[in-house]
Amino acid sequence: MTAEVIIFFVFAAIAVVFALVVVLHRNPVVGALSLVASFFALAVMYVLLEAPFLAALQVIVYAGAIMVLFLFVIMLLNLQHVAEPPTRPIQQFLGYTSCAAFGIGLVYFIIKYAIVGRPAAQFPSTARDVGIRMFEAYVFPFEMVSILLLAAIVGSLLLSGRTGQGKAREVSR
Amino acid sequence: MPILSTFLWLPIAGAIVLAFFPKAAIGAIKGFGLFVSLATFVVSLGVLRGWDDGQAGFQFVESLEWIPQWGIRYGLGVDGISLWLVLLTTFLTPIIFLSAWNSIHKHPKEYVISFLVMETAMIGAFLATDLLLFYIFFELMLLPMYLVIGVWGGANRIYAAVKFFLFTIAGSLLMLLGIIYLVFQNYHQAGAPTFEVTQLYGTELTATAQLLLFFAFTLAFAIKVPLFPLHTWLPDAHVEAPTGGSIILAGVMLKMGTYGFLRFVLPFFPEQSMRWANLMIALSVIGIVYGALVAWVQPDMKKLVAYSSVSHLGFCVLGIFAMTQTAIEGSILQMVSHGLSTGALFLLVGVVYERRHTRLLADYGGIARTMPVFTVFFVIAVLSSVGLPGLNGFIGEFLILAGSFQTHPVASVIAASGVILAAIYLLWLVQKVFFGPITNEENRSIPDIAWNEVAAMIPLVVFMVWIGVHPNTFLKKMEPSVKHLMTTINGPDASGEIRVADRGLTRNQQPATSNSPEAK
Amino acid sequence: MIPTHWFLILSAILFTIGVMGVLTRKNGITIFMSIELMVNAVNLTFLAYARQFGQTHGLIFVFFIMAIAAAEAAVGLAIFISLYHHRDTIDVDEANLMHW
Amino acid sequence: MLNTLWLIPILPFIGFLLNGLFGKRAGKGFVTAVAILGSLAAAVAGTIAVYEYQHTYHHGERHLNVVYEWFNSGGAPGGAGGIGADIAFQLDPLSIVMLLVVTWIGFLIHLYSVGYMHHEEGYWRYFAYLNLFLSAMLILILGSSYLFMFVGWEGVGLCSYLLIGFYYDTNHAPAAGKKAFIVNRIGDFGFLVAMFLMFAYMGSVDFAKVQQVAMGGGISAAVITGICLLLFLGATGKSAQIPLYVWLPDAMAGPTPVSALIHAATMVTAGVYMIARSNVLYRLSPTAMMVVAIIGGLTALFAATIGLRQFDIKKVLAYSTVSQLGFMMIGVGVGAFSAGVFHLVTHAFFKACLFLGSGSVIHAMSGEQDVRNMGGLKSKIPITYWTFLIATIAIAGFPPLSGFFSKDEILASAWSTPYFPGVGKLIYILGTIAAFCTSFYMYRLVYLTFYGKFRGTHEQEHHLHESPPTMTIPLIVLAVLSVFGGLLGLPHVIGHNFLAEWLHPIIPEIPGLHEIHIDSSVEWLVMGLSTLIALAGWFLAMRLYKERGNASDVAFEQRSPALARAIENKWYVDELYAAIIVRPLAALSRFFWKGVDALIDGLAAMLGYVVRGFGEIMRFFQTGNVRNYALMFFVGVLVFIAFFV
Amino acid sequence: MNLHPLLGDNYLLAIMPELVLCGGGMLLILFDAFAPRLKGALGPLALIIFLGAAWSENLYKEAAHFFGGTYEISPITRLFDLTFLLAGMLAILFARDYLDREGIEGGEFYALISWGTVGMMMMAKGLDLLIVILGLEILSVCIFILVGYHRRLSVSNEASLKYFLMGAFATGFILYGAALFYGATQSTNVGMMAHWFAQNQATPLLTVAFVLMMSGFGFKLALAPFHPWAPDVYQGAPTPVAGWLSVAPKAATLIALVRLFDAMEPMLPKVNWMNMVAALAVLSMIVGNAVAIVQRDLKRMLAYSGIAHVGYMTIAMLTVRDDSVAAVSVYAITYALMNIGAFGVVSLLIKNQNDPQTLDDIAGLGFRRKFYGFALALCMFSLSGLPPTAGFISKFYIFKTAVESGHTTVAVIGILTSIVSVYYYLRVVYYLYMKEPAEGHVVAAEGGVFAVGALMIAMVGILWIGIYPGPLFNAAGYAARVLLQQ
Repeated sequence: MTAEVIIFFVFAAIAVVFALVVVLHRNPVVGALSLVASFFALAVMYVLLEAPFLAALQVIVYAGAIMVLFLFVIMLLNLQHVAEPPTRPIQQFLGYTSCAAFGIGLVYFIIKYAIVGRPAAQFPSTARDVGIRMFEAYVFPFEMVSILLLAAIVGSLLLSGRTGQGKAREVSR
Repeated sequence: MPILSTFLWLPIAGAIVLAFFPKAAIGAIKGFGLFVSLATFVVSLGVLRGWDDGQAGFQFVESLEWIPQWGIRYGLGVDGISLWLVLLTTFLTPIIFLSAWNSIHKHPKEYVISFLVMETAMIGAFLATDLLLFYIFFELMLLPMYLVIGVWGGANRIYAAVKFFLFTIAGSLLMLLGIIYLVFQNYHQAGAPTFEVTQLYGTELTATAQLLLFFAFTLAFAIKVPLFPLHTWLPDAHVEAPTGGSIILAGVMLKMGTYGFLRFVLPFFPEQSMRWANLMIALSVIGIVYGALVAWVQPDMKKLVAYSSVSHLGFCVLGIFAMTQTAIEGSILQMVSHGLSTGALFLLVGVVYERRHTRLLADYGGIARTMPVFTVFFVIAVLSSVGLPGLNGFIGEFLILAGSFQTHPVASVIAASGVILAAIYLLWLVQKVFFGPITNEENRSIPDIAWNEVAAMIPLVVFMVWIGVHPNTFLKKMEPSVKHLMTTINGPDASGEIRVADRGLTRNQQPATSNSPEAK
Repeated sequence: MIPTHWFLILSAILFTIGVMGVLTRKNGITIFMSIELMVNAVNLTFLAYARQFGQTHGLIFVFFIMAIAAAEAAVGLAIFISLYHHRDTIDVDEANLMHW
Repeated sequence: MLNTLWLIPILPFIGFLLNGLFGKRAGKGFVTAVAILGSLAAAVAGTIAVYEYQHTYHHGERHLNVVYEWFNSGGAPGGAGGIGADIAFQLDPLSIVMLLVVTWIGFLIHLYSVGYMHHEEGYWRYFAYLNLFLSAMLILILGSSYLFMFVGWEGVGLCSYLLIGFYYDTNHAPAAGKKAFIVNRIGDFGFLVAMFLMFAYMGSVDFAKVQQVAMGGGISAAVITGICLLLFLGATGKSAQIPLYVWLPDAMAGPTPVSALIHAATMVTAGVYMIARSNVLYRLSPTAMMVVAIIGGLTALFAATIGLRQFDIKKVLAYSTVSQLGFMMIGVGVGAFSAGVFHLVTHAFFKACLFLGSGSVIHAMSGEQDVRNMGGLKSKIPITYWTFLIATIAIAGFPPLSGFFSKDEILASAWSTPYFPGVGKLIYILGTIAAFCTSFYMYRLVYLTFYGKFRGTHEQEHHLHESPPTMTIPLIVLAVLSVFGGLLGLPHVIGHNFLAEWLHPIIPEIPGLHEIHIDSSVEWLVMGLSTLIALAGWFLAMRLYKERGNASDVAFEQRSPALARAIENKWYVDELYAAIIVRPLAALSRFFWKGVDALIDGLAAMLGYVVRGFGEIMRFFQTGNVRNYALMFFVGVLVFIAFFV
Repeated sequence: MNLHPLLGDNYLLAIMPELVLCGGGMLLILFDAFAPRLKGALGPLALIIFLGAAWSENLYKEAAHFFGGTYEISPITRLFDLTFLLAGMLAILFARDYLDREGIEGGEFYALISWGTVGMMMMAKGLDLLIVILGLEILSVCIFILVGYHRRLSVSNEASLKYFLMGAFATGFILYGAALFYGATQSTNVGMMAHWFAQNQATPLLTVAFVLMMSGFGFKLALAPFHPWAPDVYQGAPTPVAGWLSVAPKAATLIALVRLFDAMEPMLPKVNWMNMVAALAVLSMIVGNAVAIVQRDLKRMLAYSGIAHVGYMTIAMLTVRDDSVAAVSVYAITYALMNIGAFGVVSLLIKNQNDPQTLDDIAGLGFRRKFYGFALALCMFSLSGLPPTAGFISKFYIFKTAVESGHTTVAVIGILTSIVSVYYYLRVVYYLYMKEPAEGHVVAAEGGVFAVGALMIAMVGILWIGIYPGPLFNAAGYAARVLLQQ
């Protein structure tokens, strides 16, 4: 029962709990914030996995950038007050049950079949190692990510722009 | 210049040229269509000139690489079995254009084009010596026919067109799978992929495979013929189709089925064919009687003629599955004669429909007085279809019946009763339409048959008489091929004699030395 | 040293929770957040295995997934905004012009 | 001529073509010329051919003139033994007899028609048909094989169809024509199947070959009987025997000369000719012969009884024809083929004469056919009367007119047939009764028509007139023939039977079969008896009708109405057929159409509906709600995991 | 020039098409930004760029690996690249007139299509799950945007929303599957995975991984039961985009799957994974055709028919042989021609794009606008697999392959369902030629030279492949053999 184990369980619990909050709480703002918390917990896990660099990245990119983006949008559309109407019970029921089944099955298989035994001796996960690998074999995808992001930017500019007579042309079947 | 390809592609070429004609120039369009089809006919007659009577196999063979990967070739050839059907096709098309000279007012250009395309497809199906090529033409002819029925058809045309298309396509797609499987098996045995019909003969197959393939092919052709339980698309298609459509449908397209039986089913699956011959014969005999009876109670002329086709095609199938040389020759001849006589009947029904816009027997009566010439032609057509000796119908039916009597006496006798029934329903038609006092005032002033219709009828009549009076012209050319077919079915051992003949009913070759079963 | 499959189990649980969110929530943004949750669970799995094998490129995979997630986030949120422009709501159940 | 035998049928055919194509425009003169020439040419050519035959062949040989191979299939190379036949004509004693009778009577009736049909608008059509008939009939009798004969066989059927339906704008005439054709078709069906059997067991349908094979033995009696009976079915159709006689009375709807030519003299006798032609086969199968004889006897009697009470002058003659055909059938049935043919010839003479006479009467009565409205015409149309009377005496069987000898030979042969002696006697009795009826109804007809006082309307009476010479000359000729025709075949007790000898070669000896021998006592007995019978019939008729006209018919009707009506309505046979055959068949057909076809369509349509319905169901999963899609996706994943793990 | 041994020799030439497209996309955006007045020139420019990319395919012909064996250039990739480019060009040609008419012409549109094409190329060439998934994502992002490109339309927006949510969801599954595969095989490189598969046994966990991944790809392919997004998205998307979307991504996904299946080849006999694929195929064929029958909206109908067609293609993949790969690639090209052609004609119908384009809108079109009518009819014939069109030949190829691989049952089902399909394709022809438009409901169809050109390309292609497919078969067969050798 070392410190590591305790940390693991604590933060695992945090991650799971906040994840549940995200899924169950009616208010998107709360959801977003708890998602941030859950991501923090994950960052800790990364540290436990000997990938401090990635942990830092997790905090910065996810908790820092992406979730802020979420919050920003929520505020922009000021959804913080809208209470979500309850969904159809069938959907709910099927959703929960199937998820339960899926989760249980998955966990079972992992316990049963996922490899066990000592992890590899050393895990080159420093920024240096990453950089070297990144610019050797993965240079091409790395460059292509830029296209991905560019496309994303162009797209979000395009889509989020006001459409003027958008509602005017509203037609429903 | 390879003659087969020439007159195979001539119509399509004509159609393409026609596509650039101005919409308005109706006369030019019709004239050009007629010209092209006539040219096709003339060229196709060249086959007779170079014909080698003695040869059993394909003649004028053309074979080019087409899809080498699969061993598919552009293979054309004509033998005694397909010769007359090809000529029938090229012969009927101009007649259609003639007969429809004034009756097509809606989109005449498209009309002519679709018929030209159809002609190529039909000729191709008869000429193809490559299984896939055959299949392509076999299906290609559906599209124009679908359009012809659907665009220029009668009130209920859509239903008829779709029914026609779905029935046929359902059969032929399953056949496609059969083709694939057959070729694949042959590929395994021969080592090289090929779709050449003649090379596919004698592919060894497991019993079950044979069974399934036999039924895949048979279904496709049986629907096309149409054989008894699958015939219901035919009356609708015929009734709704425009005159030309009906003529082609009855005259040529139905023959695709019987031709398919002869060219593919029998030689591909001889054992199965023998095994199921009784079933097929039973169905065809039922078809003969059933079609005739139903025709008898039809209130609609075209329906009546359509059902009569069911009956007559039954004869062809009977002849084919009786599997004696006589019967098969007879059924080939019967295909041609049926094309002529039923084609003529549809043409004439079309003529009178166009003048009175009704096909109900009840609306007519006594028009022999108002359109005498028309009546003469109609009666001639009826007689040839009834099978009056001296006209075409008789020879085919006689050969079929006499030939099948050798192997299936009972069936042939029942089928022979179809001859009586034919007289019943067709004379009934004649009496109701032409004789008796004129009851309906509109019938007092029907213009008699017009020049173009006469021009269309006369060649038909000429050939009816020709076949009736001197059928040897036609039989002699098909004889070697049919003999060869018989050997393909029975194996070389029993060349003249029929394998199914061990039922005690063998015909002795020399009349002088009579040997009846008892004598043996 | 914590055994790898503990992380795997955790990530499985997180993934499932994410799926549950997608299936049971109406608020588009919440749904999207659940998807992000799923993606992070995947990241955890990748990393756990990478550590197990001592390979760097498992790690790099995670980088790329992060980039992908970012891009998706940008586009997705844009779409939600535009949805809001059209309908004054981001309740995805409202988006039912097209059906059957 | 012999090697151009085919000219004989072609000549009238040319006439048909000319009249058929140009007759309408060319006008009556042209039509008449062509038609008459056509028939005359055939007659002359035929006679020449016969003359040449006499001088080229020993009597009885068969002259064969093969024109070309019609069709032949499935045989050995060269066509030997295949299924098919030649276009070939033959000349032998039997066909010579038929040839002469047909052509010359045909010619006479053409002549007669010129006068009789003069006012018809369809003049050209009529003669075209008539010529066509002539050529078809000639093919029938000159054809050298059953198959080629069948061409003529159906051809004459067609012509009778066309001629019966000559007055096409009436209702009954075309119907009668249709009936004739269809009933004949039923017979032809038998003929066809018989030919199939021949091909199957004898390998040919050529008369000579068939005979040869049959006499060669080795073919089971069953097969031969089958062939014979099927052929006889054909004969019952053509020659109007029970059960297929029903068309002949209706056939009277055609013009009278047609009735004379086709339905009395020539076509209807084709069956008799054909059986005589196949005498070898028949003699090999006594069963078949017995059937033929019995049917013949029954028909003779049955038709005669109907003839007793008909009021349409032509109907009476029609039933008498049926009855006489029955006699011929008896003849060929009991094995006296020459006798059958003999009666065929004489009957051709007097029955043609009678029909033409009736035609002349109808002509005079301006269309009236009902004997109840006639009477007392004796003085008005003397020639017609006398010829009619002579023919009546002939048919009634008074010695020494032709009918007496022929009928008498038949009866005698029936009495002393070696094939089935007992039945033979029975048939003799039937025949005798029939003979009595014949004599009775014929005289009844004469008396009703020519004696008593006129019962028609006034303008009819006013129009009464004797027919033009084109009509009377044939009458006279035929009357003369029916007087002296009997000399052809005098019974051996009196004189010499030319016809029997003439025909002898076509009835070859078959080892183990002894021919009919009529000993003179029987001969005398039969002759005497039938004379008495004829007298009795005449006497009775005279007593009933000479003075009292049709009063006695009326009286009879009052006495036993049911019987009277039954006879008047031909024993309700037509009604019977309609009830047990026609209507059920129609009902069945309707069921097939409305029931079975609809069922098949329904099944096909149902497939379509099933697919469609499935589609409709599936499309409701397409709710348009993205979260349902997500759920579907996820459930799908789960299901697959559950399945495949 | 060679910066690093791992990059491989003249790798720049090898990836020139991608570079051209990327650069071209940016160029288009800039052009639009700086010369807003010359919007009309955008289409042609994009076309030139695509042609340039197609030309640059010839710069590097040998089959080789790059970037440390993560990127493959070979005949098959070239074939598929050309397919993508063809699809893109057709889409652009139709879009040119469409956008012009709808007044939403813009550089982004063409740029996104080019970038999406890049994504597809990566999927086709990537030997590393990383690259495949990255390509998939680039493609997906572009599609999200393109679907929602017609911003005025709420249907367009809704479609993009639906596709986005579902797409992201599915991506999650693909990623998780990839992760699990990685966990088992210790690599994301297809080659190494193949190596592992050859030596080890499958575990249920691996099966789960396969199911997850396959479901994700199944979603991209719109295979039932992962299909429901497709009809909505196609209906809502701008019609040319729908056409492009219904073809190109599926082709890319299929080739990626081919690689995977090829890698798993040694494992497959031991596991029942292919049954899942077969099940997907059968379900798609049945559901697609059955539901298409009851559709009146042309685009939805085409969507369902597309579901069925992917089902057909999947049949051929049940056993990865050179023949089956060739069949798939031939079918992909054919399908691109006929389906984009069909969508293209629909895109010419002038009506409020918020409303569905139903069958009634094309009533009598065949005689009103002969060319468009005939083109649509030809596409329909080809889709229903009637000779002498390409549809027939390629369907024949598929079934031939299936039968030869012993999947006769599936083939039979395929045949039966395609009988059903004939019905609704012919119904289009029926509306084209045999039905008069209802009173006052005559929908005009208008297209400029671009659309006509595109239709010409499609028709000529359809007939050419249908009548003389030999060369194409040669190329495809060769490519497939090369692919499967290494």
